[in-house]
Amino acid sequence: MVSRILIANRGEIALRILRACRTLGIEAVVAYSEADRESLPAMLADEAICIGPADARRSYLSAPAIISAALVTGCDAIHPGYGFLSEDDAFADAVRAHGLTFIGPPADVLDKFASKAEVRRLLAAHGLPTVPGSGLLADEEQALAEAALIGYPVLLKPSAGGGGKGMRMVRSPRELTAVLPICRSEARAAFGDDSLYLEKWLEDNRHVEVQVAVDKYGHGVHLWERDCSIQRRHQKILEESPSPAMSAAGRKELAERAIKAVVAAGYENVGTLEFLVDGEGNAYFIEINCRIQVEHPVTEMLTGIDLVATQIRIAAGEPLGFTQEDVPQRGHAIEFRINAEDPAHDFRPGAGTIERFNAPGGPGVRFDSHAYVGYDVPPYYDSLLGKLIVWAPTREGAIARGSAALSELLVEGVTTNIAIHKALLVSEPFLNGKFTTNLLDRIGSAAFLAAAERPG
Amino acid sequence: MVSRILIANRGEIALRILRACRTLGIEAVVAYSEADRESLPAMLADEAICIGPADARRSYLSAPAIISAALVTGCDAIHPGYGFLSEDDAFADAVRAHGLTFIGPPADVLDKFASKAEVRRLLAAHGLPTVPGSGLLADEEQALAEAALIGYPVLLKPSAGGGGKGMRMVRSPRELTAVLPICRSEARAAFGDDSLYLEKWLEDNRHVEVQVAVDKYGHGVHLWERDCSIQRRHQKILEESPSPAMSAAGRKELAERAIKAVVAAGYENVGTLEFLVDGEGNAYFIEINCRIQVEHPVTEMLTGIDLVATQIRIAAGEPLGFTQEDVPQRGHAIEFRINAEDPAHDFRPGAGTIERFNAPGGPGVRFDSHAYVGYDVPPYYDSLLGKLIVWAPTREGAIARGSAALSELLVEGVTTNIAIHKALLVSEPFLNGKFTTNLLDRIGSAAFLAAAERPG
Amino acid sequence: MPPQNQTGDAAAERATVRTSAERAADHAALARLADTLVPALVGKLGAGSLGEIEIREDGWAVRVRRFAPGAGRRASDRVADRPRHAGMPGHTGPHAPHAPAPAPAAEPVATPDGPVQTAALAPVVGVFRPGLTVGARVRAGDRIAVVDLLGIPQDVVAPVDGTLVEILAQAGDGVEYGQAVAVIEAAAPKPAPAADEEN
Amino acid sequence: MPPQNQTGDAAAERATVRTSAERAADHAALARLADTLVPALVGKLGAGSLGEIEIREDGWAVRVRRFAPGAGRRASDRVADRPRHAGMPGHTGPHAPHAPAPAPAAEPVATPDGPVQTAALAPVVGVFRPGLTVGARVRAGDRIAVVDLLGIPQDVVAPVDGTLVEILAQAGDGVEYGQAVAVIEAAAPKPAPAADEEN
Repeated sequence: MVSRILIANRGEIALRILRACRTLGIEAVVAYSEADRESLPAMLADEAICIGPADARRSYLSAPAIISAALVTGCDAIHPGYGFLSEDDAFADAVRAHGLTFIGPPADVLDKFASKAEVRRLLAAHGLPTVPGSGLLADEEQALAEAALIGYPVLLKPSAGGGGKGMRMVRSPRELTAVLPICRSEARAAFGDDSLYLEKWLEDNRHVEVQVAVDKYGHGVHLWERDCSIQRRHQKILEESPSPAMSAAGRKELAERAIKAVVAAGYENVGTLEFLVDGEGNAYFIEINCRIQVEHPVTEMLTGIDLVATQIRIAAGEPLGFTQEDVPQRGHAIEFRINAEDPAHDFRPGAGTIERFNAPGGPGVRFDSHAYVGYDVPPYYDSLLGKLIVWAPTREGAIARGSAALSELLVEGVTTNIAIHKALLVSEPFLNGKFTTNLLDRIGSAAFLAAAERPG
Repeated sequence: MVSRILIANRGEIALRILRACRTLGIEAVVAYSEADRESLPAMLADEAICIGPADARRSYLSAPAIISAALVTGCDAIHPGYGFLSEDDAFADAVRAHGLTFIGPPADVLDKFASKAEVRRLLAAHGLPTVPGSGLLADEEQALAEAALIGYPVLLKPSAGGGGKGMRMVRSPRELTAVLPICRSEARAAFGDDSLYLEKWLEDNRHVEVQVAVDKYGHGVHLWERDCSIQRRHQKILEESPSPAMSAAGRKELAERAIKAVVAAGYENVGTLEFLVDGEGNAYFIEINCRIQVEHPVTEMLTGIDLVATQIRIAAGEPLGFTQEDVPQRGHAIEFRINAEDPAHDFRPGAGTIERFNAPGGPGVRFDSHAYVGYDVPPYYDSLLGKLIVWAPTREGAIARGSAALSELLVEGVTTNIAIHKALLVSEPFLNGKFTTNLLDRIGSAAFLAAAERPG
Repeated sequence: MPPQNQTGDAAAERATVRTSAERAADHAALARLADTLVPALVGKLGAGSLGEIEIREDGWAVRVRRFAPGAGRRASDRVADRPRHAGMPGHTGPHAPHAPAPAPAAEPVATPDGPVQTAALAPVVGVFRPGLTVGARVRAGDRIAVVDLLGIPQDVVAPVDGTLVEILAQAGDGVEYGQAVAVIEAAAPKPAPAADEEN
Repeated sequence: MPPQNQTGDAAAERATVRTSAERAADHAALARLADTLVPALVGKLGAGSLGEIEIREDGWAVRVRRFAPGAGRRASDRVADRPRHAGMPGHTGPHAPHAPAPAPAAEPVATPDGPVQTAALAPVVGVFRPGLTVGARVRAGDRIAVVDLLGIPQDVVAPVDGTLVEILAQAGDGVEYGQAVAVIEAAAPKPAPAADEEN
């Protein structure tokens, strides 16, 4: 039973979790840093408690502060959101040790799915195709041998990383020898773990992911796929479903293989399997995210299923309560991440006070944001200010709605990336659905914006 | 072909029409009165034009000003929204005479469906059950005879009225003789038409309406029903679908009879057939609304169909483009009308500047509003400030979401009726779905609010 | 597109995104504006029914207005690209009067060192047709021009006695209700503007 | 539930929903507040990092704060119903410092006619356990009490030399990070508060 949840996160996801709690009749306490005292989730929550200073290491990343806050406010569960401690098995274990429910996979599941290299091997053994790659690299000699086997160029990746951080493309044995010690020490510094592995470099690919939900009793469903190929420097900025790159048969097969493999491998709770899809439509598993994702609303719009409520119910020990047949993939949904950053100046993050603000609305439009007039966007955290999600029966309809909604969305006081979304919606590659993850980086965001502004 | 529409309305419906235009790639010009210069639709439109002073008779109700504004701004169509000139056949005819498209039923259809008494007879002839009642009353003698036939109490109604205005319940022949001349002169003053008719008085009833859409080629579909029984003095304040009062078979039969009758009677464009449903589940047709309705989003949430876009496409001569099989009734939706009025003081309308404002969001939540921080709510027009619409797979889920969303909705600077909605969502009759149109008026809104605030 | 207005004093602070050389001087000037003038403006805005105030100092303009999102085009933008008459009420003027007025009302504006000028406003939305020419002497109530409302001419009348000094719309222009279409200059500087002439 | 704060000077005007007798006097007082004091406050709010300022005059309190919707309960509300120490920083105090601080920092507050008082703040979120009692003399850095963080005591230290005059939390209370839990009064009025003692 979960009756009172500490939300150990901030921004739009804290608000999203608060909404799920309200819908389920669960009380919600928001844990906030000093910088987030006047944040919308802190103000709307049933209760709010300051857990530390702006520095995340002493607030949102401090396991003792968060657990102490949960105990002090009488909570029986902790929701970590995404980022911060959301996939930290030691934290999940400490939460459990204090008699609290961790909303997410149990510590042992997190541990099992923590190493990217290990998970690739595990899920490959359960039938998922993976990018040709190595196990963990013991030394330079093994690295050179594995790379020769895979064929250059290869991608050198930290096993504990995420979000594209610390990855490096390597073109030759000489380069591999040179970067290996550098990457290792960078990985140690960034993730506290210097394990590295190799993957084949796929030049032109798409990023497609499959959403899954598995209850404690081994009953799992997939919730179809999301296409997250619109990225800037490995950061997703627009996600959609269905993927314009996959056939109906292809997506069904991929989703079914994915859920079968993770259930067999012992996964639990909500999660996402990420795949690279090459030009021929072949999908290769790359990693699993053991948490709710930023782009989860895309799936919610298509299926009508509340993923955060599902997360909570699973963690509380409830059975899933629905079957694969209850998960439709209806129409088309697109999410636009609205970031406080300046596309005209290399996307430098923005902070400041929101002077004017108008949220879009109308049919098929959802806007999840913690922004309000007068809100001081603090400079300490990520730049996500809100998410615009649109739905329509067809992709063309969703694009038209997205365009209409973006024209209503006004944010003044901080610069945002709204212009890049508007540019995307009139760009040929996006409109015809033929693009890969390097679309924005290849053309350059500035050139992209300029092209969109040209008349005609 | 329609490529540029003059929106001859204000507030949330002007914004709603603007959104439909944007989605369809149609330019939108907003016609506004001096009091609405700083309104959101006027500011977001492709172009905005002042048509007259605050007094609606010289702006939103002035056919010459509106048609002139359309011509001056190069529009090829006019959307009248709801209220004002939306069902005025003379206006529709003048619009057509100036070479413009009227977004709604053509003038001859409006004319045919204008008289309530006539429409009852027309649709009864096409198979719709109606409340026992009379034709137009020629004189007192006929009125007394008809009333005796129907049985007292009877409802004396103006044929040209709407929104419950000018209706009077009559208990005896003596009372009928007394009020007949009064009602006649009131109707003449209010509607410019003194035709009256009688209906049987149904003590305890529900208000259920069926949404229809019929193209120019006689292809029509119903879009299921809405239950609008939560009213205060004949004004709807909360609408939902499906109706908790009807069985699956009952609603299907009613909707099918409704669409069959209006197609046969020659209706065209989007419209709504209103029914009274008695305690035994019998539905009686009372009137048809030949326009888009305030509560249309309830239907949009359940079906995924954009009703305003459908209206425009039909008026432009397009075929409907979908069949009855494409109209699902998925889950449950509830709309809460957010009015600038004070439930604690007999719902007196409020005007003033919006000082703080926070719109709800998250899954299954739609908020259509023209409000923003700094907006001056003018005192001249109706009090509708916005509409909160929530969706969930079940009625219980929709109630939980509505409750969560209402807790996020903040409006300061003008008083609103948010409290009455919160009270409804914890009231026994609403929760168990057993209520009739007099729920609020019988208990009294003040008592209702007080009951909700009591602990436990 | 005109620059978006910002609200309150924070706007003044945030406006300092300039190159290094100008920054110090600008910052000092802005700080002074923020400390002294902006609060006064904010006070004025709150007290009255004004929507917007602008002040200029040291090459900086600070505009304070009540929040109003969006930047849609106004119909009156259509009336050519010629500059609008300085200080002319009408489209960018105060909010709507709190009681419906029988006709759009103009307010006289005193130019810094000149005579009083008053705008003649379009009585309806329609098509402008000029009548009198610049230089004509008029009495209050005289027809200066007409606006065709679906072919029926509606008089644009002189709001005051004086001389027609400028016509702001051209033949065939679409004009909106209350739009300033001509300017009347009072015949001679009056000792004090009579209140009953202002409306 | 405390009354909602309103933003800017409009709040002062709108507050005048009172009975007829009081209205005239109130209105004059409020008008003066709106004309003079409120703009100054608004200016201060815009210039610095403060979130809220309150002034009192003629029986009216006007509070100006940056917009902040909602009215969720704060954890520090849990610390009994006893009145919070007047003018005490901590929960309703300034925004987060612009660089992460090693520990929550208190600012001394001069009471109208008395000595300087400074709050001792909870260094972590946890359970309060008192140590010294009221009346104890302390030096800056002395442990006054502890906050248990998952059973590990964290020192609440005296921010300045002086006397422990009040303890604001009770044994077993949950306290949040930066919450004022005790008050130290400087031993004797100092000629000028030394800046390096404030942190």
